[in-house]
Amino acid sequence: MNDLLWLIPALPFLGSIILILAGTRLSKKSVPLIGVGSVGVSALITLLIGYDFISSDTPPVIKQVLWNWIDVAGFSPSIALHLDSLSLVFIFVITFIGFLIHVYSSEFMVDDDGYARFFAYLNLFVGSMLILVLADNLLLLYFGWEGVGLCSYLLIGFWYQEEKNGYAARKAFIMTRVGDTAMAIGLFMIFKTFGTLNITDIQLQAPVMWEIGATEGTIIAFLLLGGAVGKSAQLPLQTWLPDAMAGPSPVSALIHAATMVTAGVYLITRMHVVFELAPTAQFVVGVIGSVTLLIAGFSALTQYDLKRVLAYSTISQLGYMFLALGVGAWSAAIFHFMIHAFFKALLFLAAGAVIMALHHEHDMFKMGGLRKKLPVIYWTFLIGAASLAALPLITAGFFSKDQILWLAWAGEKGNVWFFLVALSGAFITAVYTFRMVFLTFFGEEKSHVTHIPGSFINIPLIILAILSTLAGFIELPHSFGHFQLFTNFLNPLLPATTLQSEIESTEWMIQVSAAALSIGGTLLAYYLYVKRPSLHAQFKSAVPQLHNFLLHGWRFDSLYDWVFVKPFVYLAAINKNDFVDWPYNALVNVASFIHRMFAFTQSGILRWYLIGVVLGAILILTLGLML
Amino acid sequence: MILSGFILSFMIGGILAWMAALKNLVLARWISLITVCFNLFIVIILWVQHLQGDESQSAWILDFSLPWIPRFGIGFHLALDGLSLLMLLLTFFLGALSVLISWKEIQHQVGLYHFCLLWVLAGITGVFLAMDLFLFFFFWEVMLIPMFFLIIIWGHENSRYAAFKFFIFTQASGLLMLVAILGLYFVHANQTGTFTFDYFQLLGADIPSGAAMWLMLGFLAAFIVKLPVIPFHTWLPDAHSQAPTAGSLILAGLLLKTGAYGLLRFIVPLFRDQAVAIAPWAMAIGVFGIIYGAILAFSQTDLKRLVAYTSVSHMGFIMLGVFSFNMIATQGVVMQMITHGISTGALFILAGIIYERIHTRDITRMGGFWKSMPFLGTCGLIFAMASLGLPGLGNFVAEFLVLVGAWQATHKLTIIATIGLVAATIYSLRILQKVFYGNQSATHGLADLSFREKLVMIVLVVSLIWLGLFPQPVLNTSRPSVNVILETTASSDENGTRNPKIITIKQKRYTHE
Amino acid sequence: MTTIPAEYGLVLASVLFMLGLISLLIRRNIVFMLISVEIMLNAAGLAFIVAGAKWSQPDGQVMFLFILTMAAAEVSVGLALILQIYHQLKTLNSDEASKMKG
Amino acid sequence: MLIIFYIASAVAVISTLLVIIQHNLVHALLYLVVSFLAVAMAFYVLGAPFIAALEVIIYAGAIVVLMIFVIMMLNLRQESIAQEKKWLNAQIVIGPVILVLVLAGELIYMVSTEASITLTDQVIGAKAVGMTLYGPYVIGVELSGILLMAGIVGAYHLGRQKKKVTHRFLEKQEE
Repeated sequence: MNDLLWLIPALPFLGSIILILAGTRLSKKSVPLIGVGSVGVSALITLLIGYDFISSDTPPVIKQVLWNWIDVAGFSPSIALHLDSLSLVFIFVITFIGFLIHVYSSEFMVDDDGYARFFAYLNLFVGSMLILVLADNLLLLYFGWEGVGLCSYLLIGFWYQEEKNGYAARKAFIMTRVGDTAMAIGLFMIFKTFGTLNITDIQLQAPVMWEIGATEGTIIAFLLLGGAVGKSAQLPLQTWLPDAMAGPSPVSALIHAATMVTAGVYLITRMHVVFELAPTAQFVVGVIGSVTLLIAGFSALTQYDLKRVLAYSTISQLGYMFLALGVGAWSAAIFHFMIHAFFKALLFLAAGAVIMALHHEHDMFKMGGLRKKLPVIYWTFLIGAASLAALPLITAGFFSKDQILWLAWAGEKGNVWFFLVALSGAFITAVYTFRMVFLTFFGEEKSHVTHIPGSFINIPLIILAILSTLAGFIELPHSFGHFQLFTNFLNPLLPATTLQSEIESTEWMIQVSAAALSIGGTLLAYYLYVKRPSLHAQFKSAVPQLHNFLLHGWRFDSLYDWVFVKPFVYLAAINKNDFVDWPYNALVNVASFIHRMFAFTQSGILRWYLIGVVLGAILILTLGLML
Repeated sequence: MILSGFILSFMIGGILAWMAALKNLVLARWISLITVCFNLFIVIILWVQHLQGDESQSAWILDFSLPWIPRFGIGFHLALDGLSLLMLLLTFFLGALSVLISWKEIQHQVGLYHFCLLWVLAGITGVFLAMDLFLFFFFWEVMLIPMFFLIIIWGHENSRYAAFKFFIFTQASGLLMLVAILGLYFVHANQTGTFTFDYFQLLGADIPSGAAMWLMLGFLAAFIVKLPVIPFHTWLPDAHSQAPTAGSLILAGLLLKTGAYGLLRFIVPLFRDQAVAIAPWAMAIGVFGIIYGAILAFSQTDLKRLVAYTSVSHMGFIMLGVFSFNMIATQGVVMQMITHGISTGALFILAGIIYERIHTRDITRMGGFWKSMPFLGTCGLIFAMASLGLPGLGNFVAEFLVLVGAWQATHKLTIIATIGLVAATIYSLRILQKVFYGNQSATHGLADLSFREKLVMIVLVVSLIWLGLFPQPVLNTSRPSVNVILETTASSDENGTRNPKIITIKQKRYTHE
Repeated sequence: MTTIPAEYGLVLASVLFMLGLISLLIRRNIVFMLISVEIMLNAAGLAFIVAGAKWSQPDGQVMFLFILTMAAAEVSVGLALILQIYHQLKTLNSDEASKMKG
Repeated sequence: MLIIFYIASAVAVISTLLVIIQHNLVHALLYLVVSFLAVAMAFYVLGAPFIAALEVIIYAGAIVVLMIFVIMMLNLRQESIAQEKKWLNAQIVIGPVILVLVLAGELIYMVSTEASITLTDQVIGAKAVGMTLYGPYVIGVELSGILLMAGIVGAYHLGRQKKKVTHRFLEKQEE
């Protein structure tokens, strides 16, 4: 069974190749058959392998070397897959949610001209993402890493006829590429240090070669962090994600919520040995996470566009994951990743359905009252939103977020600031989440529903809604059942977080305060947007600068525009004709000037030449006489 | 015998094609296509045989030597090693493509065109095979003159300017190389008493270091102008943008590679100490070229000019890699020569195909071509991705190897070079954005690709992906040659000269079972 | 006093040559210019004869013969050219025949 | 002898001067004949009777006759003389004359500063010339032959009266 591992990424690739080559010739029925089928079979194999994996006594590590990629003077990364518990969680999420989103897309995109193209890209993405998480060495990981970047680019710019989609896609690719460059340099350093890029070898060698806080290790950790920050849209490379919403909604769900953006989390978790040896870098991970969490949360409060709210919310939730990584709560981060994948995919898909139903209306303030018209979507969206807002006990989001809050407070590397930021983040999350719900589904109807989603849209939503609720119960806190299936599953690979001493007794207090804040946030949203709808407009007009500041994501775009884009474009524009050519042109001009001078003497008039001859003769004779 | 056969067959094929064109244009095209394909076939057989052969054999696969002008010690000496073999593969491969893509594009003076094309290929083949410096210089000039005519006769609106600029730059630098070759010849004769231009004998020459520096600069001049390296690159955008499609393909794909080949074949083995001495400067201008070329590429509006500047940028990696003096970087350089030839050639073909349809190279007048030409769009996407170094495509392997190797030699420059990857992303995506995204501009009668064009595109795409996923055969082929090239550098290490930084990667494999 | 000083002969040759040169410079008519060239050639020939007489050798005369040959060939080609120019330009003005200007 | 040389010299200089100031081509040619004859006289005095004969036959005879033929073919009219008068004015003459006088001054200065040598009155006859010509200078004779051949062919080619003589600088190429 384990020999089939290679099929998991291979099948989506195969599907993609078939769709690219034969896309235009296939019928509308066979396209989803290939596109959805390939990912479906992958998901099935994942389940089978996962079953084997869980049912074996000692968790195996499956390695599969496919072929030798490059072998030069000791630099010998292979195309090899490596499956352990961490990868298993990821491939499960990728294939399973991927499959659901493919099913959803088969209806959602059916009227689009680029139906086959869409599935080709989506399959390519799933394949690359699987390579990323299954990679045995960092170079192959980098392969998948760039591959998903490419697919993200292609899918954001999927509707290529709108020029701004292309720009958004380009922005996403370039910004993530900035991070990737840092990561590539990290790879060079790692190779120089260890002589290999094999992840397992690095994990074994790193503690031997470095002591805690070694400079080299810290630099490498920072460089890897650079890559992670780019991919996961964290400060300072977060601005591409809101613009990435230009892509179709399933893309936002799959790539920009559930899977690709969590690649950074995966990378840091994968290389956690390095980060543990570099406490400074790890602390910075936490700081980045917490700052991003707040910034994105505030921005989400002011957005009009339904999908942009979700985008900022994604950034914010990724901030939570980074915070967890920063305090060494590895499994908590992965747990939150999984739950987040469920509910955020759900929210995006539901939002996509809403937007489709309202004929591409994105503005929440033009929606309203959809509760009755779209009941399935309303209920699933509500469940997702509850999970995002972490309403206590009934939602999965509560359990995953609670774990992070607790470890930010109680973990050895946690501190009160991290905790306070996370806690206030939870409040903001609740406010913007239910602002979204109330604006969209409550109040009076403002837009006409043109399209009622069918069962291919509804079924994935319902499955995800169930998962968003029930998945939380596999991991229950100490004070509440103490049932840690997930952590134990990951435990041999990811060490448990050591807690500060004598602090366990306070856990219930944290849970209560978190629960209170999320409920409080919900109520505040209810008050502002249902009870007194005029109030928020008053806020807006009271501090318009602040509102705009937040609306534009803290003006990071303008900042980058001024600092990087404008100088670059200016530099390029003034040098369009290449300064280096000037000296050569000057040389040419001198030569042609001399040419013109001599050409002038060649007047074509015979007597001129004769005068020249005579003058020359005089000159020579005079010289002869003088000398 | 086979080796001279390659060159002769091109020369004879060229003349035949010229004569055939007097009667029948199609026949001329077929003659040149068959000539190139036949040679390609032979060299592929050679390669397959070599790959199956014994690993431990000498680096030299074939050797062919005839006296030519014995009183001056000039011989007709051709030899093939792994590096030359790869270069020949690339030459014949791109040669076949260049015949194919000019099938429809060239409609006047077809015979002369194919004559020039095949003679350029003959010259390039000769450059990659010649092991006699005089012969090398001879072929260096042979490839120059037909190229000049290719640009000036079949070029675009400003072709005279471009052709003369190309000719003057390369010719002037070539003459410096001639001076250096003669200098080397006499220095060697002074010491040993034998007058010879033979590469293998000159390799052993013990040149006084003062003279060696000047001689090396002479060689270097020719190679870095051809490569080209900032600030000698300005002929390239003009020549590339004005040449016909096949001309651009050969310029970018092959002529630039002769410069890189020269660096590897002559500069490093012949003048090892001097090369080591100038390495920091050489790497610095290489890296500067990476960034500078990328910025310029970004600002261009002429599609072919844009691609030309990307060449400048990519060739910086070659400078960086060659002067890092280690196995990884040098192997990366070999890969870069091949993959850059294919990917940039592909972009030029793309530009040519678009030009055939809308008669402009101005990207501000393009847009939205994905709709009417989805096949071209997909190919363009892959080529642009190759150009920005996406893993899974050949260029990534090349650039990554160069950078990993260069990291062993210099940290700062490697970091800057890596930032060049971001710049590469910016310009590559700009191509896609301007050409394929957006609303379709105007109502051009844009047909998607014909079968012939599709064939060319598919071959290019497949070879790029193949190089990206299975680069090992190529690396294995070049390994013995690179070893030979680097051994001479390593030997200088023992003499106590400056450390050329040969890296032996310690293989510390911990078994974790 | 029957012999002639050599410099007298040379001075005569110089004067004739200079007269030819003046004519060449001041005349615009191509036929006149051709005549001037003949005068100058003749003067040069005279110088050769003087030199030959000075050394009592026939070589000077041989040189004159060559000059003569050359002058004959030159005048025939030159006259043919003049004919052509007159046909093309309908004038003998050498200034008009300035199409070769750079 | 010296007297004869002086007279011949004077005639040569004066007639040449007259050649260059004539407006009428035919008159100029007549003075040219006089000049050549005078120079032939000088040759004779200088001991080169064979060359004197050749001067009379070829210069004064053949070449001048050739010119006259050409002038006939040109079919010049009266107004060409007026044209010549207009062209030949003092303004134009003065510059070249000054230049040439400088040159002449230098030349004559050089000639006259040499130590004076009187020539022998030995006559070098046709035989000696012929012996030398076909002895050491035979290759020159061959080359002269080729030159004359080229001259004839060239003159024939150039002199042909075509409907329109095409020259890429003078006229547009006609197919």
